Amino acid sequence: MARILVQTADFDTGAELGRLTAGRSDIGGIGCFVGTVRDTAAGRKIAALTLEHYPAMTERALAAIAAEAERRWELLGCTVIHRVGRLAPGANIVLVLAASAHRQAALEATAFLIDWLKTKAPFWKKEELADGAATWVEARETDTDAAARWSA
Amino acid sequence: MARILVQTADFDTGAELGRLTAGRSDIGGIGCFVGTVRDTAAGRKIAALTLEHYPAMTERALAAIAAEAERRWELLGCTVIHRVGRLAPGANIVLVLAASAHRQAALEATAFLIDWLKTKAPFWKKEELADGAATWVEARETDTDAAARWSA
Amino acid sequence: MSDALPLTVLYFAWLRERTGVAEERVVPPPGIANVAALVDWLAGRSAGHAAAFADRAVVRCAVNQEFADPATPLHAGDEVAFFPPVTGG
Amino acid sequence: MSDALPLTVLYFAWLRERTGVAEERVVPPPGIANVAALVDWLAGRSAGHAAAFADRAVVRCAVNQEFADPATPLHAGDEVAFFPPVTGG
Repeated sequence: MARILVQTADFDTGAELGRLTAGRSDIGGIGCFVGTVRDTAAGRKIAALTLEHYPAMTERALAAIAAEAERRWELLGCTVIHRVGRLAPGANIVLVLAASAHRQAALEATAFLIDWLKTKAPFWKKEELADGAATWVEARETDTDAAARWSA
Repeated sequence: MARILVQTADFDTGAELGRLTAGRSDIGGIGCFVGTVRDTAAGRKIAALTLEHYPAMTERALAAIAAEAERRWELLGCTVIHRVGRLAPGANIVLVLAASAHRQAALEATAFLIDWLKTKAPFWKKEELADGAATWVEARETDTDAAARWSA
Repeated sequence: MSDALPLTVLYFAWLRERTGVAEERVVPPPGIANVAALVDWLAGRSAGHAAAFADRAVVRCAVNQEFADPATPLHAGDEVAFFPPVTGG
Repeated sequence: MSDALPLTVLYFAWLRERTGVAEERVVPPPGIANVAALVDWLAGRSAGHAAAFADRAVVRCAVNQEFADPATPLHAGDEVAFFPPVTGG
């Protein structure tokens, strides 16, 4: 039921919201998160971010994460779009939408989806610094902690 | 700093997102909540919802709620738009956007803004049922509970 | 004993419907010094007012656009609003 | 002793860069029955492979597109992927 996309192209959040809610009047709230490329990381200027992924596994992992959200909350729709490739500062990286009859479910599912995606979907970020150096972003413990709070 | 609007007109979530992030590359995440009119309430079919408010107090109360969010989280922008007047099922009621360098702050601030708005901003909903009867919506204890968790 | 206070009183939602009034300017008699005393006095103005204030546990109040409680003191020129618990969002 | 297993091995992010290989088909010798044993054997294939697997605590694995651990058993034809902890979103 979830709409899952992995693409190099940008996404249009307004259009995705419209698609999720079109013709429906059973939805009470839609939670949304948009992740974007920041121009600094640990105080260093970022020229670009490159997102690599594991194509055969990615959509499957995202579908499993969305299915888990649909199991935990009564969702009326759910969208996950993740971009891959080289992205400039300010660009969109990821979109999560979760619609429900009730706002608490929509907001919690949105937070759950992005937390789990950050620790369970096979994407890797490489930062290009302004001076030309490039380094793979290291996983953050806070992301693991954020995902772990949903295990309880 | 927050953008606060109370209006009868619909809002355009995509355009508001664009306005919040235009020309910026210091944002890492934007949390968003859109509240919409459901066509049923307690099993009864709803023909329309009318939102009344206290004009002299409303924008002031919303600005105070946004200022509190900006005090609690490092936000890079914040938008609250609330519609008033008669709204049909499926229509937008409220939009909350919160942008931050970090996703956790953006998501928490979004949840905080809508929870506090539901208990501290002077809006009242009246439901028109399909049979013509009209009743004022009663405040829900779960909304008070949701707002109370931010007091800790 | 305090002086008489000219006040603007506003009613919203079902309090407006029960009183039949959206806004009224009143000058309560001397001694009406806080919100609780004002409510007692307003409730006697009409059957509609009495109905509006019949269950005071579900009536909320703002004085000069800030949430107030029964003990909030009143001053000449204050804008006092009565309404049910809010249900926006 | 188990038979030889023809496997497809994939490397992502800095594991791809260190091994210099995105994908390789390998037939490990008999006895390589799980992920841990495969890593031991792969680490001996080249200096780049040794560098990629130098710190196994930071290497994650998937078998047939599902997250796996060192004890996960392997079967002929499996697709085994090695990568660092994920950093998407």
